[in-house]
Amino acid sequence: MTATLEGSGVAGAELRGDFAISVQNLAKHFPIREGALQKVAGHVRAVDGVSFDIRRGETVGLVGESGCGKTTLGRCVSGLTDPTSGGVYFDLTTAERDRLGEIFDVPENGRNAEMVVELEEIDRLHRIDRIKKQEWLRYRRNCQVVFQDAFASLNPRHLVREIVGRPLKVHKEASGDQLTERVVELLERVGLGRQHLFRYPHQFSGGQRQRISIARALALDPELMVLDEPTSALDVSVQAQILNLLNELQQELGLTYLFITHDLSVVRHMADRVVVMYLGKVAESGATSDIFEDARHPYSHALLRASPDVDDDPAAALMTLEGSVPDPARPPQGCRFHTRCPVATARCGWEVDDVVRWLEDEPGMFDALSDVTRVDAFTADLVFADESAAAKLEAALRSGKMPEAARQALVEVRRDGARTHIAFTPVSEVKLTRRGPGHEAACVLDLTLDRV
Amino acid sequence: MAVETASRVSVAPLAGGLRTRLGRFGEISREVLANPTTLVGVILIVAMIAMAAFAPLLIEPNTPDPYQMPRDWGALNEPPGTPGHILGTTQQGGDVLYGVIWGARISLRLSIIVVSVTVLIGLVVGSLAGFLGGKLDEFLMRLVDVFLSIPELIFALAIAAVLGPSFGNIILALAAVFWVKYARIIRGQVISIKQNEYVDAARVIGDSGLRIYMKDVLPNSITPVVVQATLDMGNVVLIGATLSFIGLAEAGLAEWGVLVSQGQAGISAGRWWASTFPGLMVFLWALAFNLVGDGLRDILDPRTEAKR
Amino acid sequence: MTLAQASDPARDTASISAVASVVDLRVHFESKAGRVHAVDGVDFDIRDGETLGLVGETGCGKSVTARSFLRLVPMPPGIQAGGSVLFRPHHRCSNCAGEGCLECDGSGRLPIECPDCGGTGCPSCGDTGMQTIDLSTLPEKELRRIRGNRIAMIFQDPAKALNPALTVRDQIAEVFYQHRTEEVLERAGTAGGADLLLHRHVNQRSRWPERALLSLPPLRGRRNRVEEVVDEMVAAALAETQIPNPTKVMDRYPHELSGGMKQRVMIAQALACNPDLLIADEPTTALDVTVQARIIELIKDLQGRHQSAVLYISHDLSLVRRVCDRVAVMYAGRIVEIGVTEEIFANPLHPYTRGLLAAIPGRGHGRGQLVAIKGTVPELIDPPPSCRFVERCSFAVDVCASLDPEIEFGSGNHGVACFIHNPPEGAAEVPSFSRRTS
Amino acid sequence: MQIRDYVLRRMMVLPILIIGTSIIVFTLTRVGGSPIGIYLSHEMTPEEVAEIEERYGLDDPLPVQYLTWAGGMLTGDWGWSGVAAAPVRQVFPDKLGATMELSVAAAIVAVSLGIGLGTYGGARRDRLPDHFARVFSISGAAMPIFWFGILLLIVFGVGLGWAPIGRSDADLFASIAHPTGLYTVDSILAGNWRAFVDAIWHLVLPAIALGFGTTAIITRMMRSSLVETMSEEYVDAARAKGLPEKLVLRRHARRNALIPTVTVIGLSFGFLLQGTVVVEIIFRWPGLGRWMADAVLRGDQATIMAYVMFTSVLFLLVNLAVDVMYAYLDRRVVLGA
Repeated sequence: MTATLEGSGVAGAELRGDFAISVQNLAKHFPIREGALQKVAGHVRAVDGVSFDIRRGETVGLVGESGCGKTTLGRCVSGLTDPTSGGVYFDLTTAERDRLGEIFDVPENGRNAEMVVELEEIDRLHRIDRIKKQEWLRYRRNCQVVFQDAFASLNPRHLVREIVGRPLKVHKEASGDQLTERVVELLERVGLGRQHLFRYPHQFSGGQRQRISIARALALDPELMVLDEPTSALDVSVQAQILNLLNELQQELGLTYLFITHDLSVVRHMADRVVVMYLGKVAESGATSDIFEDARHPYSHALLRASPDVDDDPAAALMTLEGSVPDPARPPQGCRFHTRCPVATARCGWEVDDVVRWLEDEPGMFDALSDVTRVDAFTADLVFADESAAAKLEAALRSGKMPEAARQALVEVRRDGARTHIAFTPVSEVKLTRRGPGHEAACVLDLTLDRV
Repeated sequence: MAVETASRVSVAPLAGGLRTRLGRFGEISREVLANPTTLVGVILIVAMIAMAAFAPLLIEPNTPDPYQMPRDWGALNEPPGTPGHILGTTQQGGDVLYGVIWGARISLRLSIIVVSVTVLIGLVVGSLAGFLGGKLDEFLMRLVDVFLSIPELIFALAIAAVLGPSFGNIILALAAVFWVKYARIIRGQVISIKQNEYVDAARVIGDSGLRIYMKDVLPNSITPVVVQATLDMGNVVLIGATLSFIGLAEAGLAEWGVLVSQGQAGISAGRWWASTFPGLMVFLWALAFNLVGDGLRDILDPRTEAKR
Repeated sequence: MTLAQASDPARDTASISAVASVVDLRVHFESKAGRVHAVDGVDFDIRDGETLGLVGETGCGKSVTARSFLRLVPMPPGIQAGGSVLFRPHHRCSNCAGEGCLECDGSGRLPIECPDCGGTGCPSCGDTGMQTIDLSTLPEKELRRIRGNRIAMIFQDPAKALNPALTVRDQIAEVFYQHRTEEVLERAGTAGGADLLLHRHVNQRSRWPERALLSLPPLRGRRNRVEEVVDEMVAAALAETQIPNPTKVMDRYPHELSGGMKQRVMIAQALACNPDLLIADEPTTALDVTVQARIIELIKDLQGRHQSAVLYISHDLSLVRRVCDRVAVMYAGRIVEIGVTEEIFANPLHPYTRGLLAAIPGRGHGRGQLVAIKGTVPELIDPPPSCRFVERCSFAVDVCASLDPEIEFGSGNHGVACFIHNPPEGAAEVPSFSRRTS
Repeated sequence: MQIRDYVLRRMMVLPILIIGTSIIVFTLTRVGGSPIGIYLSHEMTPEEVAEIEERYGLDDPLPVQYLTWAGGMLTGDWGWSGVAAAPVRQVFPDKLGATMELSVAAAIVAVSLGIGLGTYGGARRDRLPDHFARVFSISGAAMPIFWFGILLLIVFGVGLGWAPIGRSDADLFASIAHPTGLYTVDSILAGNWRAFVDAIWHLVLPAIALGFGTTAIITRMMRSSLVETMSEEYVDAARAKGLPEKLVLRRHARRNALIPTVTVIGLSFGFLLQGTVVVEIIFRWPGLGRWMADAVLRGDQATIMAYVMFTSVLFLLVNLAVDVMYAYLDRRVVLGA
């Protein structure tokens, strides 16, 4: 690393505190509009209460399938999207962070006045969407993003010099020849060179474009980089080049990475710690080795067993999950994974929606369903068009057609003609619990899942 | 660390940014000229604009007002080929060739004024609506919808009728009608370009909204406007001539639509020329810009442009 | 034993029972910059009932090769510059009526005898004695009888490959109407072709006046019967892919289904006519891992039951390792290595295959120690006669840049196109894995 | 979103658009000076003028005048047409019949020809039929209707000697009842073969002149949309199923290509409506368009206002219908909206 690059920061521009950032209770809901008047009919809970910290210099891998909210979370961290509640904090001391955690553990209506004042105080000083402009600019410089699609993230009408030099220009750090020289340094840093200065993005291959993207992100000498699927559009051989480059940069510049990906082999290779997300929630988080060798959440386990790895025994069948990911606008009660979980128990949050989902897959049954009157998520009357359908449901709820765990959770089934009353044991949301040093999982069971 | 070599995929390095820019422009113009139909359009446009620009040199201007048809009372209804009147004369002894040439000048003026004014208005309105969004967007787009709910010729006809018959009013009427399209195009473009990751990338480096708009959003939104403006250079003349054909321009103006209208009376008597030549000019004018606009649309298509 | 000793001339020996053979296939594309040699001399066989993986990176020509089977490469700009794709159709084993017996190796199907020689072997069937169809020159009309019937295809992105304006039922029904006309009529009890109108309807040749007639009372009943039969067939096809509640899914439009569900519909459609060969072009690339796992297990399961041969195209080596019996590695329009899956993974011979395997992040690599292949894929415009990998190869010597290595087969039918294993005669310097040159 | 909701939403916007249009039309006429200008003469004293203005409510504040006028439009009092020397409402139906006959004929020709030609060209990309479709569509879009109509007159009237001008032989139709106002339909209903032939005879040239541009627009859209659809993967997938090319084109490509074309058909209806003004002048067709042109030249504001309002409401309704059809054809649009 050259002296110019290192000395480029304005005095005091680096991040302070014990963590690079701390995500606390973050939620982002997108409204769904419906009907002729486009009224808000519900919310897609893209991210629904997520907390984790990123320590300085480490790589945190954020994994999950499409729609789990990892990209939205990444956008919140990079300040591109404002969260609905909770937030992204920086410059926190350990004490402040612990206090924040304590406050957020108390539900919003249960907090006392002192807590509210305290939270307000911390928010004003540390939450990225609440802080003063000056502070925000400091965060802005220190948190840069590398996007998935390098082609889409480079303005097609700008030359490489303009693209990579733009952050320097915006922050008035260089201009003219000096800017060009700084850009050349950055380009060389990522394995490109002076000959690439005056070209347009479309004149490069995918890997080269991602290098340009990285060079731009490096320009302001940031501390934290959000890497949003930086290699998923690339071929393996080129992916290896980019991953090596990222590792090298991290070692030399002491960068902190939030690495968002769906590719488990990449995350295992890159991350120190892993956060596994499912339907807007953290299912499990912990050191990479903990997650990969001692997964405690059935979802992380399934994810691992479903992704083929070259080093695994090819004869072993891949693990498959039943059903599909539920609608994030109506996330399941209890544990969000219980609808597909192979080891679900009666305590996992069985509810009326599970019965409705089951009816959908049963020939003729869903069409016979005319109305669902809910008392709450766990208790409802299902009204059918004819009595036989209601009887069929009643029989099914008592037989092996429904999962054993669901039947155990069922406290009441009462049929009155074409109307079936059902009630499940109410269950509250499953919280993350400690499974080991720095290892947490949101599962009611305490399993060692390799034996599942 | 493995380094990707300057691969054979990319073109040979060029000396500087300026040349690369010119290269891009050059590439587009090369493609324009490579397509035979577009080439025909370009040639037609160049010829007609030259005709408009050099009108005083091609045929002596009428005094005092060169935009009025000269009257040769000694040669009424002469057929084409008459000495001094190659394309014949009108009922009032106007030289058809004069009308054809000076009509080009009027048409050029009309199309340049209307297109530049409407593009400008559309750009401002569309950008405000698209970039700022919210209630303003809602209001402006409803306004645009209202304007679009009257067919453009009829709208222009009504406006011109209210303002009174004159060619200046035709220009006003067309300007009042044509901006709407641009506002709509720009707004749609701005909204879609705003979603691009490079706009997010610019936000991440801390650039301001206005600069993002000027550097990232606007330049990438402009292509369909260029295409539409090219097409409208023709369309404006088409509708303008239609309005003057209906009778909303001053009688005796050396304008194609007026001439066709005047020539109409002699058709049953077999005097076809007074309408045919000026009408042909309107057709060629509109055709030329349509050919080029259509060609540009294909060439500037983002799907093909990305590959270049 | 050195490879040279065991090498077999030109082709892999097991071609006798191949359901399809690609012979020196060359597909080029005309572009402004010149002629792109997308597929440039590809040779391989797909054996009966096997799953052959075709792996390679973006632009290596694997999809073009796959599409060439059904002649789906648009021409122009594509040009079939040479070679052919041979296909040997099968019919149901008469001994066991498709149940699987000793006669047919349990597959329930047997190759059709060559009509020219009656199975004794002649030039037209390449001495195999089996009916051999050259798909590259087959008249369009006969090709259509093979498409979707004997050879079917699954596309990469089911969201794009399903028509958004038609229901799932309509799209699958088309296959039955097209290839199972007689069966449909028979099961509807209207066989014999006496009812021309109905026949035309089932054959999808009816125009609106005929359809209007068919919806009127005298004919309506019979038409409805036909539709019921087709509904049953569609439901059965869907049920085979483990779609819950097929009769409900049938009436849906593609956009109403999840990605995994859409891909199952594609699979149901492809397997509807029990094809001899299934071409799967990156069938799980657009899907999430857990869904991908299900689709893969499903394809494996169905392949086991139908005993169709599968050409599985993918860029993901770890996936191919699980799914395929044999693997062919493609690079820049050529096959550089081909062999039994475990052989390829345990003992990769081509520097490119080695590079690819080393580039996958796995347990074996320390952080930042992936072995990347330098550079990028060359552009395939009028390539010079050299090894296509020469620019990125760490072991390349002069001869690699001036001569084009042919694929040669060693023990266990493991073929590789590299001078390290098959040094050219009279070369001044021979490349070797023991010496890095760059 | 449900299709029903989508349609409802569109219908809710409709009144807003109509009110907006009416405000524009009203403002326009008031900008252009006194709406009774046509009835005033130089001999009138200012007192007389003021008296007339008072009688017609022209001294009221503008909003009141607007409401009076808008109320009149709604209740059927559309004012007095100076050009026709009769109440606008009284003359309107007759003229409307003439214009409708002309536009419907042109629309039928344009839609069927446009879709046919576009499909024919688009399916044979970069071959002769395609080049023909392209040239046709571009020249059609560039064609001034007034000139094309005159050319038709010159060629068929002056050159070949058969130039039916006007709507039809008045004597023939004097004896026929006019339940629909469309001469072709009326003559069929009356069973008068000679009248029918005459009506068609008079209709052909104006309908061609009017429909040419619209045909071109539809052809262009259909062609480019089909070319795009033909490159979709599901078209390849349909081929991979073994469907004959005809069926691939008909069921998979054309059907989807029609979806965007439908919108253009709706929009080109405006093109057709405005074309009637010019075509009716040239062919002396006694319809709304010619009436409007006369009104414009003579400052007959009641007629102008009524015509513009009527045309735009008609145009809006057609586009609403088109949007609804679009929603049914492509359910994804509605879901994404």
